[in-house]
Amino acid sequence: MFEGLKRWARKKSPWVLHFNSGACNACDIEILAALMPHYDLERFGVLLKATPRHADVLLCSGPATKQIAPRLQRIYEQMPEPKFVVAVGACACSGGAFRGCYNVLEGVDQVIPVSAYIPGCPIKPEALIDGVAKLLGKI
Amino acid sequence: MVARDWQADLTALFPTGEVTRGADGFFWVKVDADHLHEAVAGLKGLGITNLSTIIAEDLREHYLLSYPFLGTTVVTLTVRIAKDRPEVPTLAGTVAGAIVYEREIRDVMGITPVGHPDLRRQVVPEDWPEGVYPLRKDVVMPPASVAPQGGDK
Amino acid sequence: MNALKVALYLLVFPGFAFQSVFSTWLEWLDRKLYARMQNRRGPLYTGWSGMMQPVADIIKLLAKEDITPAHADRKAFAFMPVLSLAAVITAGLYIPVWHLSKFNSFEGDIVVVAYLLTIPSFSLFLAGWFSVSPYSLLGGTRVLTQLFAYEVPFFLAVLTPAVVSGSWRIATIGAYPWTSGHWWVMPIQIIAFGVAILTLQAKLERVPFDIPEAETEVVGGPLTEYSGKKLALFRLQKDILMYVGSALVACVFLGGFRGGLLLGTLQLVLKTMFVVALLSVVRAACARIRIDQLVSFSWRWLAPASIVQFLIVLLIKAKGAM
Amino acid sequence: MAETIHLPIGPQHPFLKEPAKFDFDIQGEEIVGARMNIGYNHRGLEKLCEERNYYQCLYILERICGICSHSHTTAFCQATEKLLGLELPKRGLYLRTLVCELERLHSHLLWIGVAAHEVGFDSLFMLVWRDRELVMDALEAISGNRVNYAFNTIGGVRRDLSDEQRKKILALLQPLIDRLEYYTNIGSHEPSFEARVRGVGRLSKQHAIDMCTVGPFARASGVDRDARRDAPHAAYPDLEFKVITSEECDIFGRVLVRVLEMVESCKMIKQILDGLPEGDFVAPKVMRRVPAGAAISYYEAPRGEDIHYVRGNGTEKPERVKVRAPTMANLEAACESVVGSFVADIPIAIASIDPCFSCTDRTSVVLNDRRRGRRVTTWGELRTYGIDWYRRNRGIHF
Repeated sequence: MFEGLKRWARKKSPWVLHFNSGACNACDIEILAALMPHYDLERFGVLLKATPRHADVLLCSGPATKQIAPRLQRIYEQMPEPKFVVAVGACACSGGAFRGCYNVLEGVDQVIPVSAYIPGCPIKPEALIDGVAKLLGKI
Repeated sequence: MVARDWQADLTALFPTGEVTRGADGFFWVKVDADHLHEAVAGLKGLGITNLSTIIAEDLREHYLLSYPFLGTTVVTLTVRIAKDRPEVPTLAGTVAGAIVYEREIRDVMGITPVGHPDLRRQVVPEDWPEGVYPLRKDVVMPPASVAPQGGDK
Repeated sequence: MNALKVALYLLVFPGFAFQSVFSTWLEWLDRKLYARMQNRRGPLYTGWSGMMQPVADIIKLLAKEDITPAHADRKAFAFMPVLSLAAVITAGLYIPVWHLSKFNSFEGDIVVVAYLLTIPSFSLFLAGWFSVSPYSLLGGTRVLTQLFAYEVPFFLAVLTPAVVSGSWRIATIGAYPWTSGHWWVMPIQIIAFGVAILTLQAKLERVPFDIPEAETEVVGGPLTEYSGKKLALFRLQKDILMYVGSALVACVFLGGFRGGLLLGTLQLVLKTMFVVALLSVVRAACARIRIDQLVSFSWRWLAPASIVQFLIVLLIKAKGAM
Repeated sequence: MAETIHLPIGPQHPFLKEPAKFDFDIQGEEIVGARMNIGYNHRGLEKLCEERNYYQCLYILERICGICSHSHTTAFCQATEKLLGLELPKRGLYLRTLVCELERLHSHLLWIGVAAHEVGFDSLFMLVWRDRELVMDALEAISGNRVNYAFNTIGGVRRDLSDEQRKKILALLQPLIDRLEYYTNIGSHEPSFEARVRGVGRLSKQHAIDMCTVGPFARASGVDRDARRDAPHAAYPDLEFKVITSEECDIFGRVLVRVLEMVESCKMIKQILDGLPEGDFVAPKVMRRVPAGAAISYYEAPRGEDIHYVRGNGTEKPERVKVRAPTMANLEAACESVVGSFVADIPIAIASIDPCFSCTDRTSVVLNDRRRGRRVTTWGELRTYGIDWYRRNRGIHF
């Protein structure tokens, strides 16, 4: 019963931290747009948090440049367990259009473990909502 | 806005330089590196003060720097830089906005702006190796990918 | 029997259980109103109309890993949330709703409550201090600076009704318009009420006075390094602080919660909701101000305003009208 | 004198939606020094372009920045078209300009929202973004995508505009103008907002000229310059518009300039839609090989002049592509304008230039520098590290 309660709470209150790991901004503004009145992710209890210590879900946009990779790792380490990472956008999933650039890694999953991938260049807010909902369904 | 005969003005300003007018109405002026300062001062006299950027190119035989200025038209000063002496006098004293761009050309093309007040790294990180200028054609890049080996996910 | 009553009082109503439940519900109300004012829906799918959202947040935080930064003072770091939570819950016990005895309602309890309500600010400052991270430190010092700015107007504003009623007992102050028959004392204290709402907002560190936790400036302020259970305690503390503060303001300015257990509780709920709704409006309608602007605002406007209110009240009193 | 504290901000910080690093020296709450360090977002795009053909470059350049994606492709197409000596059909130019102006609307709305968020005015943030969705809908109707429109092509645009779409966009303009009026009101009359933006981040006119600042940032300091007028491109010579300037020289001025520019944009969109010429929307024949030569093209992006320089060498691939994003020109000046104000002003002051680091950072490249031991840890290593760390610090054994 206790476990059930925990799972319910986790499902209902995903606090997200948004981290741009070298993206072109497009996904970032779409993430923000998803939190805005038109889509309003707060309906699902999603809150955007400023510090990794408070967050449950790390939304990574961008292919992870080499400079950002160590930071990304640190941010990930700072998050308390249980934590989930969502790769937002084609370049976070696989490198996307930047695949082959010499200072770009091919996707966030080269650096930290990823729980969900949301492809799209850029993602639509609807896709983000769908992705987060699917992730929560798995918890 | 009164249309102005820029061609005449520029030809008067640069009697020795080569003034060409592109099909788009933009002007290109070839300038000597040594006379760059005077040229910029002259443009200032015409009311063209806004340096937009500095474009550094590696044309294999020599480097080429282009200084586009935006006034009510676009005037681009081009300067050839010899490969064996990648140096150019700084514009920092005349145009404060040049500081950023000069740092950039130093970082990416290795052309030193002589007399520049602040040559910290700008577009490349502070721990960048000396002597590697990424936009030179003959640059030898360290291995292209450092993709970490698989690992369990 | 008496021991049972005390236990009930401490643990159930208006003690810990009631405070936690009601204050999380108030947080929901606040979030919902805030969202509606921004043309959003707010929490929607957790419980009926998202009502269980704050509860889910707190349970989730309780179930999360608890990280103490390597540089932080471990004991102090863990003690701060407990201290601040204990302080606000204790303060909440003095809200006069049910079973008033000499232990929870006495001459001077308003001062005790006002004093207890400053402890969370101090513990926040210390929490920031002991976290040893630049953002926490900056946030912590801002908490303290802010405290000096709003505390005096808050005291003055809350003590105005005390002067009106000539008592330092919250229950008596709240009941004054009923017992004396002077209904008009409530509207004439409107300035003090306004000052109290604004300073309460500052106490709660909400927009426009959320300077210590301004996430665009200092990340999470003093709470930057807190996670898991400790963060949950701080969150609960903030909710209860909102409840206690609003209930105090509602009690002294809006005529108390008289009328027995049922009617009293109903009044408590409605009046506190009203105050919280006012707080949400303020939050939705303002931009965050700077710390220097807050200090000058509160000393140039709030403090004089509450003094003017004081003078008005004293003048009326001197005329012998009440 | 208070002790000087060094406050690094970034690369991950809530006020920066993108990674960049600023170092501030602060005394108490006052800032006494500022330095910037960009480069966390390089992807080495200029070098990458040299290995692609012109059409592939379009896709890369569109992804320099997600907010002004159309600006970069426009500037690049213009430069290439100059090299090719192409004459564009009028309808194509008009449609290109239409998207340009819609993009300016969405970018400025976005900025106002972000600026409101930086000063903690979340209600305005939310409302502005709600209205921004109107513009996004229009863009989606035209191009099929919300952000990267892929609308430009060398020689024109890729899609035509139906009459139905035209009416839809026209219908949306009036409510938008009404809302803008409302925001102008809020911006200039809401006391707590005004207190945060008036007199903050001052940049004098002379300084703005010396530092070669561009865009709304410069225009808010009274510099009367707009590439749309001074370096005519696209359909702008046919349109009537005012160049908005303000003598306020502070963040308030920048808000004002942007709001009024949006009103101008709305007017321009109306002109474009009313006077949309008939005909082709793309030049019928475009050579794939671009002759040798160099061309420079100016485009007034929402944030300022966006400059693309293209050198062709007679093949399908460009010899050199150089991008100067407007943020580059403004950052240094913005850094200087912060000195003397308070820590609380940093976000709004930096944000007031509408920084876009992904634009700015595209030139430089970062190599894996083994000398300094900077490396990427694999997940496996990380896991080992994590297990080890817990064992050492918490006494937990897995």
